[in-house]
Amino acid sequence: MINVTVKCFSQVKYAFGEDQFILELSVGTTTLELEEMVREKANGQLDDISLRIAVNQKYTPIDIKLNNGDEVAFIPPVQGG
Amino acid sequence: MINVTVKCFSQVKYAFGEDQFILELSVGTTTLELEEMVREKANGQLDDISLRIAVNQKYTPIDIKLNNGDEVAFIPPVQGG
Amino acid sequence: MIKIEITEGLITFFKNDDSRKQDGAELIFNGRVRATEHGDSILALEYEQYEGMAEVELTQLAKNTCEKFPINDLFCKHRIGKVSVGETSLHVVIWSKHRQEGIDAMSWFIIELKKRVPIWKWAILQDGSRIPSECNH
Amino acid sequence: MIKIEITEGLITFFKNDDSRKQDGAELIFNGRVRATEHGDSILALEYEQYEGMAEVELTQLAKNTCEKFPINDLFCKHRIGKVSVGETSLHVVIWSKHRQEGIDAMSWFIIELKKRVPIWKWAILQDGSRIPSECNH
Repeated sequence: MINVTVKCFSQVKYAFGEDQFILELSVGTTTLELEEMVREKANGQLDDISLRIAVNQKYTPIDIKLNNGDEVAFIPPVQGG
Repeated sequence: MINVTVKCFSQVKYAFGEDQFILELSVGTTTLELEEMVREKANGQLDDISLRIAVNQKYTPIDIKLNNGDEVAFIPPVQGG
Repeated sequence: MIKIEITEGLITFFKNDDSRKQDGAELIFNGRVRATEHGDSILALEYEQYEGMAEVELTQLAKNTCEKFPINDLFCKHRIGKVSVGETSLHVVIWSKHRQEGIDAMSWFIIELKKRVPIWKWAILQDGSRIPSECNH
Repeated sequence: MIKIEITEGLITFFKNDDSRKQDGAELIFNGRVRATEHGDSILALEYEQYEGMAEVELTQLAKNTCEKFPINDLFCKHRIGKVSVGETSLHVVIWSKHRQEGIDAMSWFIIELKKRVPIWKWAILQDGSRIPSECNH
């Protein structure tokens, strides 16, 4: 098993009510698989929200396998400015 | 006869070496006729310079008759900014 | 040259500089908080950042902008935390030889910032409640 | 609102204003004197105006800009007389609800200013001589 930290911002934080949480995942779990889990865990609250994935603080546009200790963020539309 | 004041700026001032001069003109002289006189008076120094005409501080794109006391400027390309 | 700062509290604007010899154009943009967000009256916005990544992305974007446009300097401060109505959340200064390249660079930089820099807005409503703003333009 | 000033001596910039409720975008342009004019090294520029007409035309242009673009305020100071290298000859501030309209208005305002406001530049060269600048862009 591996542990990953999921960082929560904006609507993701609002849905879960926390800044981050740690998940224990099977070895070989990918970013898209994790996204599915996270969306499920949100009970529909993230259904209409597009999320980009950042692994270890870098946008990761393709589906990749996660490693133990990775920091993953599901990034809702950004709103700087 | 009428008197008009010709105001000189930029290359026009440079050509004549003065800020303004007064000309005595026949009644009915037009702006374009005055421009010809002014260009002649400049002895070729204004030949390559496009000039817009302002009468009494307003751009005057069409040929009009001048009146006694008018202030006329032949405006070389402006360079504000 | 690039200067990037993500900062809490009132933004201090970059100082006036009359010493430059070849920069004919200084363009400054201040993005300010409006009293209305999606039709709702608000007291303030609260900006949230992905700490670390926001600064990295903003710095990378500033570099991209300097490569893409013939500008000499791009300085940027982005405020996070609570920003009251009227106050500046984003302060950008671009120095360039000529005007148009600075305008183009400013326009592109801010459009891209709003696409890729992980910063978000929470609206603080009249009743004091705090919700993620859905505004994204 | 419009504020127009044609002024001698160093330009005092318009003050910071955090009191606005609906202006999300403040755009500031400072046009500055470069050390090179048409390939010649210069010490300074000297701006000449058609006194009276320059201010009327600049005011009219500011009004036109506020009619043409959905902006709230346009403030402009243009310096005349001798302006040393690095110093600001033109200072424009545009306040608008959103960013893009301010950028478009700024761009148009300055393009038009350079077409119709009767102000000219004399270059002061290294040897102290003073000639009309032929630059017109």
